[in-house]
Amino acid sequence: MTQTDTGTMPAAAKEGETAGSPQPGIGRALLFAPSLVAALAFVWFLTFLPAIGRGEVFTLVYPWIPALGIEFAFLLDGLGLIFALLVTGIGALIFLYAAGYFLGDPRAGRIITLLFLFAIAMLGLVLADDVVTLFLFWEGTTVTSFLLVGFDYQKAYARRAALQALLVTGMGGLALLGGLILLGDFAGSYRLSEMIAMGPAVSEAAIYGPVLALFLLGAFTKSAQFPFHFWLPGAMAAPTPVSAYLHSATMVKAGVYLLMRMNPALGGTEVWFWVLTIFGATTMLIGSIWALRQTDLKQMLAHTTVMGLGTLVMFIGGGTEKAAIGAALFLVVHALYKAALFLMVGCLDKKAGTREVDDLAGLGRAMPITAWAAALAAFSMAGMIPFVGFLGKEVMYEASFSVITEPVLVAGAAYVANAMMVAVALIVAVGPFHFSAPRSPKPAMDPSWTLWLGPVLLAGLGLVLGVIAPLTGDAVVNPVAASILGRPVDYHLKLWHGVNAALIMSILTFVLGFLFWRTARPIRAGLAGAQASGLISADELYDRVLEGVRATAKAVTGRLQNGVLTSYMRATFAALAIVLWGAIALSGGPRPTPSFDLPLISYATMAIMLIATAAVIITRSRLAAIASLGAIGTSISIIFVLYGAIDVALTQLMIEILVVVFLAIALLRLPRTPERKGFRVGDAGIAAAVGLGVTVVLISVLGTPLDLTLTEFFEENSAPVAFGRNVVNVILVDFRALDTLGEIAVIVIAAIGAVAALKAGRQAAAKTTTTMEPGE
Amino acid sequence: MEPSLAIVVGILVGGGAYLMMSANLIRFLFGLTLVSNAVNLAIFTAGRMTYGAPSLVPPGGKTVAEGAANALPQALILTAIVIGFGLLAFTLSLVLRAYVTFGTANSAEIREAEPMPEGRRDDSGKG
Amino acid sequence: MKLLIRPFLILWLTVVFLTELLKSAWKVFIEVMTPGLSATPRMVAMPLDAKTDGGITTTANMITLTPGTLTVDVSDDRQYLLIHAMWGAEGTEAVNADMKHNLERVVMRALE
Amino acid sequence: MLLAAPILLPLATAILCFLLRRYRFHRILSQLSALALIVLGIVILLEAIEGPVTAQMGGWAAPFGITLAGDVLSGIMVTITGLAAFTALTYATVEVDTATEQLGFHALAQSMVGGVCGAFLTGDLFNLYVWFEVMLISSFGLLVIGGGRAQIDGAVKYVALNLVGTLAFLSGVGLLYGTAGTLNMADLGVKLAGRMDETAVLGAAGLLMFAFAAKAALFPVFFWLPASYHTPAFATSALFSALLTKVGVYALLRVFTLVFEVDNPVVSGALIGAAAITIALGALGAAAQDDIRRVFSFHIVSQIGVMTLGLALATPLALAGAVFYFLHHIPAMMGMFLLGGIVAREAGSERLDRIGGLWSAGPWLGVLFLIPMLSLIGIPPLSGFWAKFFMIRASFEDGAFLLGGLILVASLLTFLYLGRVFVAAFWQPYPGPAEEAPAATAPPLQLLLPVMVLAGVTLAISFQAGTLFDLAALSATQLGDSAPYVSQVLRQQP
Amino acid sequence: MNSLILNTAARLMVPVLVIFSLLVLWRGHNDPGGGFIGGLLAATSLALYEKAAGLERTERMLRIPPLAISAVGLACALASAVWGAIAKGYVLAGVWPLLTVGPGGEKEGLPVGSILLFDLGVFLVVVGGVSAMLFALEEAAVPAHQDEQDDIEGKD
Amino acid sequence: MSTLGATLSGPLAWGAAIAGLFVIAGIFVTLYRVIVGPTLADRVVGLDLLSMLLTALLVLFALAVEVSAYLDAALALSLVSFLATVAFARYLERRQDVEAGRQEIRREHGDA
Amino acid sequence: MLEGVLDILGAVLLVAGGAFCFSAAVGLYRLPDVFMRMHASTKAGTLGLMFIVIAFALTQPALDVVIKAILVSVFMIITAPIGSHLVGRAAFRTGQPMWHRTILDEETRRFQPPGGLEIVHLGDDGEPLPDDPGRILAASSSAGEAPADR
Ligand code: NA
Ligand code: NA
Repeated sequence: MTQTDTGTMPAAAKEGETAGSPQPGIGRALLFAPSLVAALAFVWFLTFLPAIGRGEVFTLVYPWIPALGIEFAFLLDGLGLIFALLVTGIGALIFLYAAGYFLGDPRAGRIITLLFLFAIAMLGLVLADDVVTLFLFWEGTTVTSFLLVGFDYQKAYARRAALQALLVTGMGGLALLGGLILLGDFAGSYRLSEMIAMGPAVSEAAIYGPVLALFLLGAFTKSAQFPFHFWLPGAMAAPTPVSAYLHSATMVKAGVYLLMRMNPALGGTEVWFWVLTIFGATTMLIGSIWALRQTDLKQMLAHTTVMGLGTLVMFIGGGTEKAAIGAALFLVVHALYKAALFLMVGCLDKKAGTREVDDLAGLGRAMPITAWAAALAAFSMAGMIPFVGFLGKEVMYEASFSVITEPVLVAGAAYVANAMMVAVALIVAVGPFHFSAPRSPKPAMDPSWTLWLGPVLLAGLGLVLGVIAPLTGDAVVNPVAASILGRPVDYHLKLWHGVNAALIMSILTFVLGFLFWRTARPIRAGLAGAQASGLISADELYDRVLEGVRATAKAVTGRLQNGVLTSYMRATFAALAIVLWGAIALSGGPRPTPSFDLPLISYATMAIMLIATAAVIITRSRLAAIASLGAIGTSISIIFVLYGAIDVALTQLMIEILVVVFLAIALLRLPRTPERKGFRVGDAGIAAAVGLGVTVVLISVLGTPLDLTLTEFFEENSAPVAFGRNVVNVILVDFRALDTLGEIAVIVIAAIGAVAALKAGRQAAAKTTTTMEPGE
Repeated sequence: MEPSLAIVVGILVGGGAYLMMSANLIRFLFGLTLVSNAVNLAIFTAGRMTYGAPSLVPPGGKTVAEGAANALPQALILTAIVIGFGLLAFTLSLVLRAYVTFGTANSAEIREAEPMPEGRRDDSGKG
Repeated sequence: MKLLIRPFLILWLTVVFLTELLKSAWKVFIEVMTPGLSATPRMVAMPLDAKTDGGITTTANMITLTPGTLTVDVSDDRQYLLIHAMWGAEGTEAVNADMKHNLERVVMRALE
Repeated sequence: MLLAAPILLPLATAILCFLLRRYRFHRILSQLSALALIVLGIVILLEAIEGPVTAQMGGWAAPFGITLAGDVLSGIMVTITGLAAFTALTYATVEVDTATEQLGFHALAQSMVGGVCGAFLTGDLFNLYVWFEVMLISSFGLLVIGGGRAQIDGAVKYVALNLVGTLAFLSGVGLLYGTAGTLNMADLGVKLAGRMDETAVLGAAGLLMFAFAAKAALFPVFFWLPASYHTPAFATSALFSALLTKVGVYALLRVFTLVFEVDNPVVSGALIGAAAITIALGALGAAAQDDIRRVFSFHIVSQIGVMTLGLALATPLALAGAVFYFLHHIPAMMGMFLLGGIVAREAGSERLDRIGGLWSAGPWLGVLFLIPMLSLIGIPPLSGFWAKFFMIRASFEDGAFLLGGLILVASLLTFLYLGRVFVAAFWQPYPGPAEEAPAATAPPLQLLLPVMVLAGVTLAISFQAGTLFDLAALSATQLGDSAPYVSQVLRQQP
Repeated sequence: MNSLILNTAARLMVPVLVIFSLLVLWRGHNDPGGGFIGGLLAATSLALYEKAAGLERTERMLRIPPLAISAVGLACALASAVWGAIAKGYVLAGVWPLLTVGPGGEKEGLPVGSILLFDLGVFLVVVGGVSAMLFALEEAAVPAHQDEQDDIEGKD
Repeated sequence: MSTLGATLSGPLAWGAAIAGLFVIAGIFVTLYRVIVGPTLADRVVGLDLLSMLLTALLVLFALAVEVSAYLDAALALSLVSFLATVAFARYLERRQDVEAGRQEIRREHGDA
Repeated sequence: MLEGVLDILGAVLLVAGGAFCFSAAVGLYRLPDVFMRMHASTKAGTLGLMFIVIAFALTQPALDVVIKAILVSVFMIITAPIGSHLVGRAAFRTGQPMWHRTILDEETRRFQPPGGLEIVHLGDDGEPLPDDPGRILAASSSAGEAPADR
C-alpha cells in the first residue's frame, strides 16, 4: 500500500514537537492543577470502595425537564466506581505526564484543558443514570476526542483521523440516542437504573431487536469493534498522552461500559451472546494479527487495544458469572498496563527520538526507569505471575470454559489473543531495551519525573493488585461483576488455584506467544504482502463509504438541484398538479353540474381571452404577445364590469395597460425571442394538468353555498357607520385597511427594489459599455 | 355560478404555466402575467359574483340596492391586482437587469450561482 | 374684438370639424364595405401656415379626422406636414387646397 | 396597538430610513427598531401566556374586521425576529457598503421584518397573504440590491419559484373564501370543521400547503433556497435563513392547526412524505456541497423538514418540538451564517478548498464557531440536541420509528458536512499564498458582537431548555386546541 | 418621442388628468374611484407626460423624487393608523373630526379625516411607486447612445 | 341568449343589441390583425382599434343595463389605451436603434 | 313622447355607431397597408364610438352621463389622431411596407431620416412584391431584410 498525503497517518509521524515560547510561571503552575484535581477526585472515589463493596449505591438527582421526566441524574455503583477510579486515577497521572510532555509548548494549555474536559465528560458518562445525562457526556467524549485527535491539525492525517473518529463514534452516538429513547419510552422512565431493573422484560418486548441493534451500534463504534475498529489506530494521530488516556484506558471503554451497564436488561439472550461473541472474537483476532504487522510501537499498542476491547466484548457476551468476572478483571488489567505502555512509548519517542521498533535497541542502560516501567507493564500484559495480568488470564480461561454455548470457540479465541499479548509484550518491553547494542536516532536518557511517574505507578499497581488478589477481587472486581450481572456476586479471586486447566492454558500461551515473538518479522512481512495484494482494509472501506456517500449526494443533488430554472419550474408545477389532482382524487363533496346561461357579450369576452391566450403562446412576435396580453387584461376588466365590479375593472384596466407599457419599454432592451424549440409536450401536459385541476376545484367551490354574512355587514355599515357609499372602497380603506396598508407597502418596496436592481444594473453596464457618455 | 369562467381560468392558468416553464425569461414574464390575471379571475369566480349592479349605496340610502355585486371579493381582487403588479414590475426589472448582467434572457445560460458541475468557474464573480 | 368672437369661431370650427368627420367616416365606410378598392394613396408634404404649437397640433389632428387624409408627421422645421391621402389621384395641389380651404384657415382664425 | 406595533414600527423605520439622507442614522434607527421589536415580542409573549390576546383593526369586530392575534407562538416568533433583525443589521453595518445602503438596504430589511411580524400576528388569511407579499417583495429587493452576477442569477430563480407559490397562495385564499364565506382564520376553522373531505376545501388546503411548502422550502419546491441563499451579503443570507423559511413553516403550523385539520390522513400523509424527503434530500445536498453557504443552505432545507414533521405528527410533543425547533434553529443558523461570513472575510473565499488556517490565526473564532455548529449537529446540552431529541421522541412515541431514524441518519450527515466545514476553515492550512493567509487580527466588533450575541442566545436556550420547553409545550397546547383562540377572536365585541 | 403634436397635447391633457385623478381620489369613498384608481390615473398621466416630454423634464417637473413621494404616502397611511389608535383606541379606526352626525343619521360637515388621509397615502404610494418603476425602467431600457441621439434630434 | 344581458327594453334595447353584435364582430376581425400582423405597425393600429371597440362595448353595456357608473371604465380605457398606443409607437420607432445597442451588449458578453 | 323619439334616435345612433365600428374593423382587415388601415381605424372608429356615447347621453340625460359622454368624445377626438400620427410617423421612419400604388411626392424627402430609407412595397394581396423595382426615397444602398416582425 502506498502512502498518499490524503490523510493516512505516516507510520512514524512525529507529534507535539513544535517549538514555542516557554510558559510563564503562573501558566506553568496551572498546567499541573488538573492533575492535582484528578488525584483528589481519585482519593475521594477511593473512600467509596468499602460501601460499594457492601453493595451500597449512591445517587444524585437534579430536575432538568420535568415535563418530560428528564433529569440530571447520577448513580454510583461498582461498575461506575471502577470506571471513576480509572478515569481520575489514570487521569491524574496522565495530566501530570502531559504537563511534562508539553512543557514549553504553547499548546500545552489547550491540550490539558481538553484532556480535563474529556475527563469530566468521561466521568459523567460512567456515573450517569439518566438517558439524556448519559448521552450528554457520551457526546462530550466524542467532541473532546475529535478536538484531541485533531490536535495536530496542520497535518492532513490528523484532520482525517479526527473527522473519522467524529463520524464513526458520532454515528454510534446517534444510534445510541435512538436506542435510549426507544427503551426509555418502553420503560416509561429515562432512568437507566429503572430500565435495567426491568430485566428480562426488555428482551421479551417487541422493541428488543431495534433497541439492541442501536445500543450495539453505539457500543461497537465507540469501543472500536469490528467492523468499526479502523478508527482507533487512526486516532493515534493524537499526542501520546491522549492516546494513552482516551484510546486505551477510558473513552474506548465507554462502549464496553455501556454493554456492561445494559447487560441485565439487554443481555442473557441468544442473540446477545452470538453477536457479542462473534464480533468480540473477530475484533480480538483482527486486532492481534494487525498488531504484529506494525513497526510503530504506538500503532502496535493501538491494535492490541482493539484486541483487548474485543476480548472484553466477547466476555460480556458470555453471560456467566465467571465471564463477568473475567471482563471486570481484564478491564482493570488492560487499563493499567496499556496506559503504562503508551506513556512509556511516549518517553521513548521524546527521549530516544522515534517509536519505530527497528530503530530502537539496547536502551535499558540509558533509560533504566523507562525500561523498568516497560518491563513491569509487559509482565502484566503477558500474564506473568504474580501480576494482575496473570489473574486476568486465569479467570479468562476459566470463564471460557464456563460459557454455556460455545466454550471451545471462546477459549480458542482467547488463547490466540493471549499468546499475541505475550508476543507484543516481548516486542515492546524487550526489543528496545535489552540484548543488543544501544541504537536510537538521538542520544537516549530517562525523562523527567513527570514523565516516568505515570508509567511506573501504573505498572507497579499491576503488580500490587496481583499480589493482593483477594482484596482486588472483593473490593474491585466483584462489585463490577455484580453491576454487569445485575445481582450480587460471590467469587473469590486467588493468585494460585493450583494446577488446573487454566494454568495449563497459561503455560501453552507463553509457548505460543514466544513463538510469535520469534517469528514476528516473517509474520509482519507476510501481512504486509497480504495488505499489498489488495486485501481491503476497513479503513479503506471507510473511505469508500464516505466517497460513496459523497458521490450519491452529488448525484442526487446534481440531478435535482441542477441549476436550471426550467427544470425547477417543471418540478414545481408538477408538484402543484399532483397536489391539485391528489386533493380532487381523495375528496368528495358537491360536484355541481355546470350550466351555461350568459349573454353573448360574456362569451365574446371570454372568446377574446382564449384567442389572445393562444396567440401569446403561439406567436413569435413579441409585440403581438404583449398586445394579446393587453387584450386579455382588458377583457378581464370588461368581465369585471359585466358583473358590477367597477372599481376592480378600473384598477385592472389601468394596471394592465401599465404592465403593457412596462413590457414595451423593457422589450426595447431585451433581446428578440429566439426561435422556439418546438412544442414542449411534457410541459404542456403539466400545464394542462394544473389548469384543469384549478378548473375542477373552482367548479367544486361553486357547488357549495356561499355565506354572505360578511358582505352584508359591509353593505349595511358602509354608509351609516363608515361614512362611505362605495362599499368596495370602504372595505379597502376602513374595514380591511390593514390589507391595504400591506399592499401599498408592497408597492413602495417593489419600487425600491426595482429601482435598486435597475440602477445597479446601469452602473454595472456603465463599467463595460464603451459608448457611455462621460458623467452618466 | 359561472362554470364558464372557471373553464377560462383553467385555460389561462394552463397557458400561463406553460409559458412560465419556458427558458426564455420574457416568455416567463408573459406567463406570469397570464397566471396573475387568472388567479384574480378565480377569486372573482369563487366570490360568486353575479351579473349585476355595482356595490354602491345610493345617496341618502342605508344599504346597497338588491342584487348588488359582492363587494368583499372585489376588495380582495383589487388588493391582489395591485400586489401582482408590484411583483410583476419587480420581476420585469430583474429580468432586464439579468439581461444587462448576463447578456441573455435565456435562463439556461444564466449559470453563475449554480455553475455547471464540470464547467468553468468564474473567480471574480462572487458578490 | 377677437376675444369676443373667438368662442363663436371655435364653435364654428367644431361644427365644420364634426361635419368633416362624418363625411370622412362615411367615405371610409363606403370604401371598405363595397367590393373593390378605389383608393389612390399618395403621400404629400403640405406647407404649414399655422405657427403656434396649438395651431399646428389642431390642424394636424383635424386633417386626420377629415375625409381621405391622415397626418403622419410634422417636419423638424415646422414648415410642413407629412400627409397620407387615400384619394390623391388628382394630385398634390388638390389635396393641399382642400385641406387648407376647409380646415387650416378655420383653425387659424379660431386659435391664432 | 401592542399587536400592531411590531408591524407598524418596522414599516415606519423603513420609511424613515428611506427618507433620511444620513446613512449612519439608517443603521442606528434600524438597530433600535429591532431592539424595540424584541421588547414588543417579549411583552406579547408574557401577555399571551395567560391566553391568546387579540386586537381588531379599525375597531371592526371579528370576523368582519381584520384580527391581529398574539399567542405564545407568535410572541416567540416576534421576539426571535427582533433578535434576528438586530444581529443581522448590526453585522450589516460593516458588511453592506454605503452605496447599497443608499439604494435602500435598511428600508428593505425593515419592511421585510414588518412583513414577517405581520405574518406572525395576523389572524386573517388574506391578511396573511398580504404580509407574505410584503416579506417576499422585500426579500426580492434585498437579494438583488448591490448584487453581482451570482446574486442576479440567484435572484432570478428565487423570484421565479416563489412567484408560483405566491400565486397558489392567493388562489387558495380565494377558493377558501368562496367555500366558507369568511377570511378570519378562527372563523374559517369553525366554518370548515368536518368539511375536509370536500373537494373545494381539500383543494384549497392543497394550494395553501403547496404555497407554504414553497415558502418553507420543502420537497419538491425547495430549489429556490439552495439556488439563492449563498449569493447575497452574509447579513442578508443570515436574515433570510432566520426568517423566510420559518414564516412558511409558521404558516403551515398556524393554518393547518387552526383552519384545517392536520390529523386528516391526506394532509398528514402529504406533510409527512414531503417532510421526510426534504430531510433526506437536504442532508444529502449539504453533504454534496463545497461552499460554506451552500452547505448551510441545504442544511436549512433538511431542518425545515424536521420542523414540518413536528406539524405532521401533530402530537403535543411533536408540536412543542417544532416550536422549540424554531427557538433553537433561528439563532444557531444565523450565528452559523454570520460566522461563515467572518470566515469568508478572513480567508477570502467561501470555497472549502480555498480557505483554512483560521485556528492558527485565532482559536477563539473556532471556539465561537463550535457553539452554533455543535448545536446544529445536535450535541447535548446545546439547543439543537433538545430540538432533535423532542422530535425523535415524538416520532417514536407516535410509532413513526422510520421517521425518527431518518432524523438520526440526517444528523449523522450533519456531523459529516458541518465537521468538514470546521476542519476546512480552521484546521486545514491556508491553501493560498502565505501573504494572503488570515491574519491574527480580530474582525471589527460590529461583526463579532452579533455572533457573540447569537452564540450567547444559543447557550441560554441550551441551559434554559426546561423552561423553554414548557413554553413550547404551552404554545403547542394553544396550537393543538384552538378553542380558546377561536373564542377569544370571535367574542362579540370589537 | 419629440413629437410636437404629442407634446402639445400632453401639456394640455396632463394637468387636466392630474386634477381629475385628485377628483377621483376625493369622490372615491362614495363613487367608483379612490386612492388606487386615482393614483393609477395620475401615474398614467405622468407616464404619458414622460413619453411626450422625456424623462428628464418629467423628473424636473415632479421636483420630489418619485420614491420619496411613495414613501411619504406610506407614512400618511401609517399616520392614519396611529391617528385611529390614538383617537379611537383602535389601529386604523376611522376618525372624522369635521363630521357631525345628527340624531337621524344625517351627516354634516366635511368628510375629511383619517380615512381620507389613508386614501391619500394610497394615492401617493401608487403615483410615486409606479412612476419610480417607470422612470427606472425607462432609464435602464434605453441605452445611453439613444439619449444622445435624442439630444441631437431634440428641440422638444 | 341575449347579446348584452340588457335590463331595458324597446327600440333602444334592440339598437344596443344590434350595435353590440356589430362591435363584437368587429373585435374579432381586429384581433385577427393584432395577432397576424404582419408588421408591428399593423399590430399597434389593431390594438388601438381593439381598445376603441372594447370601449364602445363597455358603453353599450352601460347603456343596456342602465348603469352610468360603467362609463367610468370606458373613460379610463380610452385614456390608458392612448398611453399604450404612445408606448407602442415609441417601441416601433426605437426598436431599430436599440437593435444596434444590443449588438454591443452581445459583443461584450461574447455570445450571440 | 319625447322620450320615445329620443329612444328611436338613440337606437338609430347606436346601430350607426356599431356599423361604423364594424366598418373600421373591416377596413383594418381589407385595406392593404398600415397607412390606409389607419384611415379606417381613426375615422370610422372614432365616429362609431362617438355615436354610441351620444346615444347614451341622449337616452339617459343625467348630468354626469352627459359630462362623461362629452369627456369620452373629446378625449377620442384628441387622442385618436395623435395615436395615428405617432404610429404613422414610426411606420414611415422605419420604412414599413407600403401599398405599391402609393405615390410619394418629392417633398416628402424632408421627412426621411438622414440616411434615407428603403420601402418595401406590398401587392394587392398584401404580400411584399417579389421583384419590386423599389421606390427608394433617398440614397440607401444597403439591402436590409424585410422589417416584418416575424
Ligand atoms: Na382627413
Ligand atoms: Na386610443
